[in-house]
Amino acid sequence: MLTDHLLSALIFLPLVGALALLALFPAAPEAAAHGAESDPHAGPSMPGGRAAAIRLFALVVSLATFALSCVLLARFQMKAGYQFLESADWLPMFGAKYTVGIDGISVLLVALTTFLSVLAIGYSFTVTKRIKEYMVFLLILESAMLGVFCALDLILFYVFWEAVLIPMYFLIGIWGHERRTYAAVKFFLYTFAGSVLMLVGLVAVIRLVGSSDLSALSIPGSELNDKLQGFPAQSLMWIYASFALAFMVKVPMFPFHTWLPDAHVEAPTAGSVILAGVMLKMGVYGFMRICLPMFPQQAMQSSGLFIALAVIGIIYGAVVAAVQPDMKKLVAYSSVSHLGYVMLGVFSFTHLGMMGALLQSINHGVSTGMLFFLVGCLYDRRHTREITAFGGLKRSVPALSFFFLVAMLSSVALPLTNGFVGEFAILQGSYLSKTAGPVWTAVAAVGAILSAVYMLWLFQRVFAGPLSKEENRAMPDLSLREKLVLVPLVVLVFWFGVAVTPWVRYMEPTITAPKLVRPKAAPIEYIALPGMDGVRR
Amino acid sequence: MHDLHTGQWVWLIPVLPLVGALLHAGLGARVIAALGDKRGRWLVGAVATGLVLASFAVSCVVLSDLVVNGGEHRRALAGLGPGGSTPDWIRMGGLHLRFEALVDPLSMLMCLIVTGVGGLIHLYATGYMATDRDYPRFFTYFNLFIFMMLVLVLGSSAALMFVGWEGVGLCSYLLISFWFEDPENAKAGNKAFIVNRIGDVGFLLGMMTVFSIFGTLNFRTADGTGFLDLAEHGRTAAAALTVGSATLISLLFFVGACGKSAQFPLYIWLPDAMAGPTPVSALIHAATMVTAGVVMVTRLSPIFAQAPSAMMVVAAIGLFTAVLAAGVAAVQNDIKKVLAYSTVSQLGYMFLGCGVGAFAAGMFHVTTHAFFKALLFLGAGSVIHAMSGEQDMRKMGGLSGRIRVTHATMVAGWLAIAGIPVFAGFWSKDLILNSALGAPLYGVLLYAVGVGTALLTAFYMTRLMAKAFWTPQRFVEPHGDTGHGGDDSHGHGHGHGGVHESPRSMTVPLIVLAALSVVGGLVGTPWANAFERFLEPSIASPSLIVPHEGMPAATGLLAGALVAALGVGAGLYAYRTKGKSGFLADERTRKSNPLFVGATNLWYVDGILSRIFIGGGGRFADRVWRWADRTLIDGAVNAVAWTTGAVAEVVRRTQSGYLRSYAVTMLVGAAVVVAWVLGGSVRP
Amino acid sequence: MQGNSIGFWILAALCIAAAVQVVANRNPVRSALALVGVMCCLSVFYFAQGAEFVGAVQVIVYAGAIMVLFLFVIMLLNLGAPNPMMDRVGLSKPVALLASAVLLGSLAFAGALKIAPGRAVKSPVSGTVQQIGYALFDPGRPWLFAFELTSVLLLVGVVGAVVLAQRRSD
Amino acid sequence: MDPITATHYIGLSAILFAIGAVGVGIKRNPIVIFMCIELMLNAANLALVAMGKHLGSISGQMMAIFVMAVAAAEVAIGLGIIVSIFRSRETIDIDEVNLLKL
Amino acid sequence: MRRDIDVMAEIAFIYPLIALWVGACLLLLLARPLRRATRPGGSAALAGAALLASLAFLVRQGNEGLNVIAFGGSIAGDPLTASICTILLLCGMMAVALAPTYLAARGYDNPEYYVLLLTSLSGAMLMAMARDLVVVFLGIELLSFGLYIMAGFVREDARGGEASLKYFLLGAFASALMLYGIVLVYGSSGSTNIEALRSAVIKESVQSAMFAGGLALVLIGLAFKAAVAPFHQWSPDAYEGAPLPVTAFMSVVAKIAAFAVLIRLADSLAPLHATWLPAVRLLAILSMVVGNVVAVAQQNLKRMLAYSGVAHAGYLMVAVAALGSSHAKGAALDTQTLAMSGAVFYLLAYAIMTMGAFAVLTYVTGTGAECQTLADLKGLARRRPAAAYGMAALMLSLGGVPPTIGFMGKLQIFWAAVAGREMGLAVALALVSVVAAYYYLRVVLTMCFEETGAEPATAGAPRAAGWVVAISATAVLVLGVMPGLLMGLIGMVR
Repeated sequence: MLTDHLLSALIFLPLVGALALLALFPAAPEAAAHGAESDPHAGPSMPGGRAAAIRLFALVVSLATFALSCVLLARFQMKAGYQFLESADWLPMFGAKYTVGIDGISVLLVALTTFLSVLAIGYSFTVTKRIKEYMVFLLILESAMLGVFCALDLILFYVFWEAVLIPMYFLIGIWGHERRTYAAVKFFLYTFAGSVLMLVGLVAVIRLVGSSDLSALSIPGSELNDKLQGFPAQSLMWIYASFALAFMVKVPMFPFHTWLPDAHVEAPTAGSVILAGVMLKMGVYGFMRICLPMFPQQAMQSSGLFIALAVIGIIYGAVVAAVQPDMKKLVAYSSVSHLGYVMLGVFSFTHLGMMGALLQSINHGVSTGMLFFLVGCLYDRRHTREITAFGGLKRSVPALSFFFLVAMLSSVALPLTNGFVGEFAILQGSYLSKTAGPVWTAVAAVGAILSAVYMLWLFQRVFAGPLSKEENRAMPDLSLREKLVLVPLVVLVFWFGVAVTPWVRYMEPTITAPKLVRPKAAPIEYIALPGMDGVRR
Repeated sequence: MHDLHTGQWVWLIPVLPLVGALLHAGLGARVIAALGDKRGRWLVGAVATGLVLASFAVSCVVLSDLVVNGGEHRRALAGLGPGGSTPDWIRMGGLHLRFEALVDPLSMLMCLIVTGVGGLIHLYATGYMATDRDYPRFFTYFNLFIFMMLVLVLGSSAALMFVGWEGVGLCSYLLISFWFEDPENAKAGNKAFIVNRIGDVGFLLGMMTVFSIFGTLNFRTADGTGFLDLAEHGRTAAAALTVGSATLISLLFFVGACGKSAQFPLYIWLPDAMAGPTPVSALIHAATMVTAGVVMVTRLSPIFAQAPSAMMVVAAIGLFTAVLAAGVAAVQNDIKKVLAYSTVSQLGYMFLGCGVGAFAAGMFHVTTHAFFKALLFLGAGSVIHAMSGEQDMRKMGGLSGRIRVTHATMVAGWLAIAGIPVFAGFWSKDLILNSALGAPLYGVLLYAVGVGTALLTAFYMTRLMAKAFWTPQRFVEPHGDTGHGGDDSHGHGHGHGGVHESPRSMTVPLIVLAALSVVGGLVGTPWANAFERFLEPSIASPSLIVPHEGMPAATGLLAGALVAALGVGAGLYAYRTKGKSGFLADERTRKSNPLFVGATNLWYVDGILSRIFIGGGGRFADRVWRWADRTLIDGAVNAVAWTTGAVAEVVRRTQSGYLRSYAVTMLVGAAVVVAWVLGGSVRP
Repeated sequence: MQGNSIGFWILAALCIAAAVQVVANRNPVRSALALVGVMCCLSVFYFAQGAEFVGAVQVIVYAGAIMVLFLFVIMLLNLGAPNPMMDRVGLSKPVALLASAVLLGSLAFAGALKIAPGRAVKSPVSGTVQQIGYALFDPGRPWLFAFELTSVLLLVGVVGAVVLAQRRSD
Repeated sequence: MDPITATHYIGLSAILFAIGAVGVGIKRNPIVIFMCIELMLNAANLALVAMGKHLGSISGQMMAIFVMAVAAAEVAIGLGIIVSIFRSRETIDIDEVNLLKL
Repeated sequence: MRRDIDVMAEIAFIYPLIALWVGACLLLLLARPLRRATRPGGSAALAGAALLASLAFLVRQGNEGLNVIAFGGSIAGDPLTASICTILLLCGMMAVALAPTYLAARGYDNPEYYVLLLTSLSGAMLMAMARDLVVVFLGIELLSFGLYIMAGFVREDARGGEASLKYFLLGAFASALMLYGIVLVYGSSGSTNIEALRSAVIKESVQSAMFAGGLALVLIGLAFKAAVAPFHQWSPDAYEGAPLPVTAFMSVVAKIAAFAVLIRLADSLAPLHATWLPAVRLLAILSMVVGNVVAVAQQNLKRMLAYSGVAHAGYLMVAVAALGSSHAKGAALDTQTLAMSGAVFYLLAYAIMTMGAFAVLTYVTGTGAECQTLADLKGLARRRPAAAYGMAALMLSLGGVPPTIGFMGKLQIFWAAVAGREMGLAVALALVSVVAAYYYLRVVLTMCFEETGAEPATAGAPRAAGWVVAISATAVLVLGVMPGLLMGLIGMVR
């Protein structure tokens, strides 16, 4: 039973948990009566035991989901093609089915989602405002994100894709910081605007090929995919553009990135972590799952543009990050830069680059997630994110500064941390690729310098220097719970950095699947192994 | 390739210091708390030093094994995993990297230097840092540095070398800003890391180019498919190395070398790096890390050798840096800054050697330099220690009688760097200069400038010695407990008070290094160059490049000795006659002479670069953010929203509430619709 | 036919003039009277076309009952002419005229108002009460159902009037 | 002169209709507006009768009768509303009945 | 054309209508006793019973009702009729449930209200059944008369009177325009029967210009009822002025009925599409843009929902255009079916969403002053979390965000538009829906994000309205995930 419906169980467990949370903890009348918590930092608005029970329940649900994803990882067969497939009739009028399944591209993202969700919920024990709603939204969010990565039907994919926005909108809007309303609306509208046209494109694809079966459409060489390639290139280009726009906004690629700093800054810590750690990867995933296999020629034609934008994003994000006065904003812009690398890898169309992109997606989730947690810890202690409010913290909070150092090193892609593996693979892939090539790679590599500039400067201003401010002097170091949240991330930082091969095995067969090499879509080079054709000399 | 009997021990060489680092990080503070301050610190220091020395011992064993069993090539691969296994690091898409050591003369030589000199400096540091509050943290970083440096020299692939390459950069950063409470130190650390990163990107790109051409990053493998193997036999192998790509690779890697080894224009970080504790300066910024560039160039010599123009660039940059830095060193007043610029200058020499094809000579100079420069730095540290933290030579003088051991050992270092015959520096410097003279085309020019620099070197080192030791005392005798004690000191506050000799833990390393500075060069005399023969398997084969001797060895040595004597003599004379006060030139000369002014201002390189990149970059970034992000992109987004709102307001006004206007609107709408439809139906 | 035709033109002119008066006159009572005039003219047209029942109902119900109701309400409310200074929608007159003209013009120019002559049916229909009755109760035609609907409609009219007239229920 | 055909009647009805439409757009007294609407309905009736005659079908007249019935019911409601408004506001000038807007 | 006349079968076909009319008469007869009854919901219960009876008749007809042609072809049954009538009856029930507490609090819980509601609803159902333009006209009038009066039902409220007057005068004007259109159609073809028109059009025995002009005027009349721009200007004023339960009723019922006729015309008079498609496209775009853009500037929720209704009418016009376009371009039959079922599905979605939204307002209003503005909803999530999140679901659904019924509806319209190759309209719809999301989200934001000094929840929220909220919010989510539950109803539209 479980084995047959493992994925469905995984996807919907958090949702069921959320509903159970609603059912088990109905709105307490006394809470409604005196629920006048205008100050988000005020004490709990409900009896402590109840709040603790809610937190614990949510944590248990997320842990159970994580456990399921571990089962998934354990049972995953290291080969190409979709696994754990489930299919059921859903929308007969569109021929759409409820189809879920994962392959090497999605399996790690699924695991990342459940993993970060556990940490996000674990971290959020300090939230006191409307705790039940908070946990419900976090769990719904987890379900929706898992759905995006597992959906193998275009319409189902879109439903999950958009559904993700709703809980995040609430998370930012209710539990965010000062300008949360603006940020929530901007976040929602920006990404929504990006993806509405995708709906038109999606419907157009389904109309053209007569099926919304993504599990077939996303396999180059399949009957459906071939059918799609048979349509006029110009129409395909329009459809491709509608998809690409949606994913670009989500990633976000320059110049569609301006929602990100606002959303990241204003979101509560857990929200920022999920946003950076998982949601941005949805865009990358979209490119890899839909844009590249379904529109190879169009992707190839537009690769110049995308590579240019990716590289601009790398440099631009880093340059702008350097001058941010707000820590979260700095990390947010660094995400723009990092995701630029990821997109460079994707559009290198080389195995190495694409694997690097996928790895870097995970890595970015880990390292930026960690950074956001740490900034959140600082915010919890000082209620400010202004860099100038800190200084010399290495003395007062050594553990925090140690974790920050690790996160920073991972973020600047120091070898033996996870960041290096991904970045190196991406750069090497793009160097080899015919679409990017050495020159773009060289420009992109400058980002490595700039990342050191902004991260080190941040570290210096926050942790070095004299401990002059009184409130910093008395700052408590990390609590046990906070450490428990951060340690798994540190483990991953070094695990990926030192022994990445086991993780690569999950994705390698899928990305290097021979079927991806399509003679018909001649210009696209999915493979560029040394010694084989397609290597750039 | 032969298997070594000790192959399964090689992994211990880097791992022992790593274990030390982890121990200190995890338990150091707790041990000190548990055992009490004195015994705890002793234990931490002993573990740190002991592990490095253990590593040195393993290196010695492995080296002897290599010499005995290494066969003709004296080359072997050994796993770096536990028990000599070879774990995978990255295996994806044709990229296959493993944790594996390339055991050959070059790597083992560096292992010896790193662990040997490193061990001595560790020992020294137990004394120097004895009262620092972050004692365990210091040795965490220090041991970690040794680990990274060993990975750098041992790594069997360019990628693994890069691990060490960036790793030592990290440790350098951490140690420079060790006393982080002073923002200047933190800034210096950042500067070091960032400037190094510039070089690292060159390394990275070079590595990628290598991979794109050879399809592997391994230096050498058992079956001869490493890229150095391929490059050496490139003309017959599948992947041929053209001169163009060899030049590209060489130049990119050389950018990396420039960063790490502080060559023009990336040398600007090194003088600032002196903000770190003196043992750090000795170990990282003199003896080991900064020579990594030379090691790397030597390692890649089969490729460099095929790119004559790149070699020319290496030689030119090296020499230029040597002159430039020597000039600056001659006018510095901070004792550590003098030594820092001296290091930059000496590194330039090493690159000059490499650039003219004398890779072995370059490495020889690396080795001797490690001895005497570490010695000089540690000596300077001892002086600073004696002066309770004072680094300004203008406030020294007359120390020769006060700290005798330090003085005696530093004299050995002085003679070695000045190139006085028999001392270590004499042999290595001469080899380089002689090869430079033999270089085609510009040999004479290179030689002439090189000799001038040697002269300058001898002079400024004499100046240093004179100012610190031999000129009359220029400081007020500190009395009582004036060392800056208290919590917020950097650890300079040793709380002794008064000029005093350093403890045994500090003087022993000085003595050992002094001995090495005296005799260390004898392994590489032109007549019995054991060093060169030993290193031969690790550098480009003679079929690719052979350094030329510009003149007979004896002549060269004589010339070198003369130059050194001249420089030392000039210095001594000047400070005996004019410079009794400690100053050679008067205030006016110092302000008006362009050479003097330029040298004092570091030839303006630092200022210009930081103005462009720090000031200008910051302003630029700020402007970009405000203009592009806020105004342009967000402005466009907001403009859409604003326009919608404005249109909404305008259209909203038509909803006037007046029934007649509604009726008229309907009428107009009806007229338009009817006309539109009829227009459509009338037309066929 | 000739006489008919002259009569038509005269009556049509009268009719239009009265209609213009309905719109143009300031005084609502005069407007109402002008409307009665229009209706009487139309009644004549109905008779002229053989629609006797319709013509009769036009006079009796429309001109008689309904317009009396209008006049009654006008008098009841005793409003008089509105104050021209209070006219708030200045532009509405010309625009309304123009739009109406465009509507009329486009219908006319497109030929939408022109009956195709060839389709005229020779057997004339007359609108006597008898024929109307036959048509009304013919189950094969929609009029019976429409008739029933009209009854519901009138019921709603009655209820509506009652609702509007009654007071609050409490 | 041409013989009078259905087209003439329809043309006349269209003119009356247009006049009524103009009236709806320009009058301020709702009763008069309502009368203008009645004028439009009457115009439609004229066209119906004329068309019915032309087509030889009695349907035109039938429809005209139903239109009259509808108009009667409409008058009951419309005048009721107007009176009701007057009772609560003491005015029925539509330019003053203007609480709801924007 | 004509079948053997089976009068009883024909009458049986209109049992659902008769049930409403009988209910109306009973209400009138029992007015006195009902008014004297202490419980305020008595009339409502009776009206509800009538609606239930009507629904029962409709359901009992089942498939038999799908083939009936009654009363000289003036009305007939088919899946479209059946589904629209069902939707209308459901709306009627919800509207009845909203009324009692609200009206009683204002002293107007009269049986006459329900009489008007029932007859009005019967008019709307007639429009769905109608196969003859005369019946369409009569249906519109029947629908409208009730609405005119209901809008001003609370007579102390000057705004209600104003709404009533404006709605009435403009409505009468629009009916006159439409009537003239019917006249022209009749004149051009000699018939007002849609089937007859269809065959006449196919035989090309109509006068095309007159027919087109007539059709255009009919289109305008229906556009007015459906509040399609630029014939929408009555709707914000009427919605705002009318009592909340009435607003809920008229916003939904009039639109559904008008679109039922529009869909039928678009489907039946296919060959003429080339002539009126441009106008439909024009109205669709105008309506989408005007509705969504002006809604942005609204602070009053009733007005905002009115403009949103204009926008949704625009979306539905897209479906109509797609239907026409797929006919005109000779697309496969299934695309026409899709367009029709899409439009009907959207009507249902719109009905649930809008009804639900007004129900929330009614619920929050309770017995107090009308909850109309955004400010009234401020911090609702703290006061009444269930209502607030229900409203949030409804708003997101109106905005077309998955997983809600609004999204499924929008998807169907996109589907139809793409199938009908109306790509321009599809893209326009996509773009304006971003604007729409803005103002719907603003409601959510006001309710959930903004905090007020939370006053205790007003006592005595109407339970029936609460049920309507709960049902509609649940339906919005459940049907958004599994629209298949309804597809049995919608899928058979053709």
